[in-house]
Amino acid sequence: MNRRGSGCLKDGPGVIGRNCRRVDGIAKVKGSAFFAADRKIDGMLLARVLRSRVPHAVLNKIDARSALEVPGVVAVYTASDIPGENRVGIIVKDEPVLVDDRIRRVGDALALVVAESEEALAAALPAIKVWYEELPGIFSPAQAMAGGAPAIHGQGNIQSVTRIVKGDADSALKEARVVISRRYTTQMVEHAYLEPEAGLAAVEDGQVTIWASTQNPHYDRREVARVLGIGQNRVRVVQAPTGGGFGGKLDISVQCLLGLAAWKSGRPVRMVYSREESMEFSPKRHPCVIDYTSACDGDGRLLAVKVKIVGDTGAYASYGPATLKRAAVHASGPYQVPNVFIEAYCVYTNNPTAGAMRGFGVPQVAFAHESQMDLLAGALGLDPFTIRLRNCFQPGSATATGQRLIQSVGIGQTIEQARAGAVQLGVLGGKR
Amino acid sequence: MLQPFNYHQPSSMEEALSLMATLPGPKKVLAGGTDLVPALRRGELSPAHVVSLKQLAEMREIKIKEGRVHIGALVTFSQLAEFRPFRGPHNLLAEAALQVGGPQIRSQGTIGGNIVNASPAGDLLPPLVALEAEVRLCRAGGERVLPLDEFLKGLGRTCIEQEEILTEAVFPVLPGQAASSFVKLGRRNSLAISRISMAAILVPGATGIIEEARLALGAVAPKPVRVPRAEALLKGRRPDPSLLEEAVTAVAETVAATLGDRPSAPYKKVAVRGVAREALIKAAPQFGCKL
Amino acid sequence: MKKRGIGVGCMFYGIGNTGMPNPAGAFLDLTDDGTVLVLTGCADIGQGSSTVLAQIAAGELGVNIEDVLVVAGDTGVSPDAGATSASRQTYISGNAVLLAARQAKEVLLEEAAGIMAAAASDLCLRDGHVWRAGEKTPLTVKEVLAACRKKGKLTLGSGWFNPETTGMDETGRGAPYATYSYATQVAEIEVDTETGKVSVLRLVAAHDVGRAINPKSVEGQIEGGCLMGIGYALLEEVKLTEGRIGNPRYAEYLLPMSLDVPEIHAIIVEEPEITGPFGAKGVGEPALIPTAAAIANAVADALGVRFYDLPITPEKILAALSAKGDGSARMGEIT
Amino acid sequence: MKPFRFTATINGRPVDLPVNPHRRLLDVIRDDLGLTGTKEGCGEGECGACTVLLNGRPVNACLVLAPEAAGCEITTIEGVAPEGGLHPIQEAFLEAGAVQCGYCTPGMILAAKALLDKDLSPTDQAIKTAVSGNLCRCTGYIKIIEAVRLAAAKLSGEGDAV
Repeated sequence: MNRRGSGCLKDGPGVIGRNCRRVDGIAKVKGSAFFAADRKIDGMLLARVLRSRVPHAVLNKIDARSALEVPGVVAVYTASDIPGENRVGIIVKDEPVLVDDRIRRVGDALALVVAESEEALAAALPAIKVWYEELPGIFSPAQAMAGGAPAIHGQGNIQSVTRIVKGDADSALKEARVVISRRYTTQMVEHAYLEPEAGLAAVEDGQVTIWASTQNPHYDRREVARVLGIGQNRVRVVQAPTGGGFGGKLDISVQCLLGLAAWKSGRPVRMVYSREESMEFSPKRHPCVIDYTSACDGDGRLLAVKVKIVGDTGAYASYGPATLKRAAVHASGPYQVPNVFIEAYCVYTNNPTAGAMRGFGVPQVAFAHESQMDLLAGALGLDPFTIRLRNCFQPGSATATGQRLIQSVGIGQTIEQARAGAVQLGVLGGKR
Repeated sequence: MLQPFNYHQPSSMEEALSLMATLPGPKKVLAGGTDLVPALRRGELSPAHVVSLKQLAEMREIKIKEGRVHIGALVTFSQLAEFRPFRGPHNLLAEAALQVGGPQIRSQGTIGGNIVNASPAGDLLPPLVALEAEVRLCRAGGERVLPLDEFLKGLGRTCIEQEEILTEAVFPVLPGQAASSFVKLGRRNSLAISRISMAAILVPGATGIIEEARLALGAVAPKPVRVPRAEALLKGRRPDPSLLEEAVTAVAETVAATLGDRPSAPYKKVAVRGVAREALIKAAPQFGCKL
Repeated sequence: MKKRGIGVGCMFYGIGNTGMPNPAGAFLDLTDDGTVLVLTGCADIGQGSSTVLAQIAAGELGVNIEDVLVVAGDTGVSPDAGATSASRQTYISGNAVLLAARQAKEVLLEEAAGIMAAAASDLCLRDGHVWRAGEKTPLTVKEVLAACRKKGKLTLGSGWFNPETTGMDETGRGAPYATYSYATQVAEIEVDTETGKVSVLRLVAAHDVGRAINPKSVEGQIEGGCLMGIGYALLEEVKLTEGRIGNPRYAEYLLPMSLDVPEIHAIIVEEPEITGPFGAKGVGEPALIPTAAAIANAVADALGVRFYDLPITPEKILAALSAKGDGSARMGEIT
Repeated sequence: MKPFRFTATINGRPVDLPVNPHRRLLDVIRDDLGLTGTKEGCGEGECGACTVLLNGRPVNACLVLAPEAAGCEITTIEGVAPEGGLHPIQEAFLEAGAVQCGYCTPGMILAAKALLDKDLSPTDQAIKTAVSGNLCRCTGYIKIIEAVRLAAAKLSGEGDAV
């Protein structure tokens, strides 16, 4: 059953639309909010991950014997210690918790060290011996998509393709007054939330509890349960106050490793990333190459867009397929376009994983479609506001996917109000 | 977590110098710690001994005597920025100090640290080079005074010896009518590493001509450089927009020669014009006015 | 020389996951004393969802926000609310909480209707009292709760909401989102043509959020998004060499800071969404999306040179300016 | 390596404990004293999340070796509020909506306090400068700047006029 919430605009007096103070505000201004790294349990161990320094390799062997001799080291876990499934991922289960066959990126987790102190961890990590056979790496989607490129995950390197076809874009281009084609490229970006990833796990009465900095505790629960091979009811994930996420804490970071360590050692275990670890190994915003062709008539009305988007999702899919799909859906912007041909490719490489980041593929395509709108306006001598107002969605418009927009279509309002605001502030003078 | 080391907190200069002379193995002097502590954390340095200067209060002072300014090596950037006598001719030092890091770094970081680190982008170095500063280096039983320019060897290297401590920077007081400025170009407006910086000192003569000009640039060479061609060009002339253009061009040409073909050269060759222009106008507003 | 430019950026953004079910659930306990406990899986990562959900529960039940406690993101006690992503929590978890509140309220109103010999549909709750046809009655919520308990009735609610979407077929046809947010931002920038440095002076950001449950919180999202967008446009870039990140530190990966902040004028546009809780949609991601586009257009306006790759660094600007005039600055071609 | 005797005044209370000299003030505050309101964001002085006041001046506790802070008066976020209440700066942060994820908040409040302890009518530029060593990825700083302005007004007794 799909239940709908009603508008209920007559209710909610007072409190709706009011600037209530944050319910978690007092603890945060007093410094008493307990983030995951602030949490301690008696007898707690600390954990740190040994990570790959090479981007692509076959993993042959890990020997942790010398590390285990370091005073204070309690255990070193590798893939063979995982009781359940050793693959996680929100869309595709393609990422190992601890590498068991192949290293696909710098930073892949190879072993987990659990110890009594930071000092012991620091001494143990370099003592672990790893044998691997390096493979040639693939560092760009173009390289990955080329014929004969080695497959990073068994099948081809194109993880997913989204196509949106509406009308006949090619024919419409021939009819157009202005046609503009450009290539746009966007960079890889880091979320840079202030709080590095952190968590703490403890096992009690057959249930593992994990306090973690996360954007999705229920997803974490599913993955931890699968990795440990236990029922979801025996995994409790508590979202600790989370110091920002912006999409970067949607994927698994410390959760499964901590679950494993607490489950196997029987002791509480805490792990906190350093800033460098956070920045090197968390997922990123997809760098994209966007080939964009737009066409309009003499009045600046959009007739067609053709867009090809290629996103580098790195070694693992993470939210990549969804990001590129969303980029495709939004590629023609908030405009009515009768003829559309959009293709979005999500491509594996041996680069760091790109996943979800605030905007999810849309900041990339917005840079392209908005540049295109200005180019079209420039070609016709139109004001940038005018061309946008002329094309923007209205109630009744259809999107590129053919979805009919019925109500709450505020794009025109935002254009008008942004312009009015800019005029009022003197940003826009009389000359426009 | 930092790697362990032996920590010493001498209570007098003599004790400090004697520790420096006698402690075996690699040792580092700790002043403000804003560069040393991160280097220890990253494992880039692993000294056996750290000698803290914390208790050497005399090194926290700024003194003006006999026509010379003495700045103790432990004087912090905040102290420099707030030191009232630097509001006048010497304000380039205060301006440079205010451009270092953010408030936290400025409360902690010291002039001595900035000098000994000898980063090509060290913010205080161009002003000190323009001020023709000298540094005093002490060791058990002796000391030497070197011109800063000679002390700096470029790219983080200096001629300080293992057993020496830099105790102060000294420079002659500028004439009362002098004006100075410091301009820094960074990628953002705080906690930024200087991409190009320039310190300018202009001493006007009685008739409004420039009697003396001293310009020093940071981050365009392994260490700060003076720009003798532009300085000579300014000398004896009246600041106006056309002289500004000549000077800016002279600075840019000097920089182009210094930079060679390093990757940042194409950018810096052009961008230095903007920095030089702003620094000169700040030091003498007449450069900017159509007279 | 400093050159000013103005640029516009527009965007739309589908709220929730793309073309797939993405429900959220919530439990609600209207306790004996009239205070409210909300259990939700929705992770508040700083965006303020717990506050907004408390406001929604309070709004539906006619109590003060101080009387609502939201327990969020604990799988031991709260139902799945899906990810805090896709700008979905106000709309989706907001609806789940609203429905849970409504379910608890229905028990209460039914009891009140019996006491007052009125139709439950004529009644609502406000300020701790039962109201009838817009008029406050002396009957308090607490009295009704006591009456409920006396009969062994609990006032609990559970709610879940899944936005109405359809999957996309192989040509991309479908209705992948139940609703969309919209925005337009105008950027005013200044470029120093000698240093290539771009300063963003002012941003006007008009966002259609359906309804702002907490306007200050919406502004906070918009302002933060704008600054992240400035970083995206001008400053931020993860540098890679053969798969290795070269700048994994705040010292090397630069974010905008307080002295880099322009004036930001957030304008909240309310085009209520009938399926949204009290008309609300979402704003988290939209806040960032048009900023880089607007800045890129403003740079092009200032210089007459357009940049096709982000970030627009001082190096790129000076290189482009020195190349200008040799045909690198193309205008739109007219066929 | 021998432990150093760390004596200082933290939030008005004397502390005296042995500390290994390679530990940072941040480690002592968080681990030994359990004052976890001071956050670690980067460990190298680039984010300001670990800001504390050392003799009234803001410093990054991650850059101070513990023995360097011995003998000093240290204020952490836990020492800002009066017993059972909030400091006007904390009030202002709540009122202005300057708190989102909250991880930068303690450091921001202390950076603001360092300013307002000296200057109760700061210009906007002075406010921006005072927090220019503190990263915030959530708010865009606008509401933080507003909060400091508001706090200044509250502290100078004009709270209601703003």
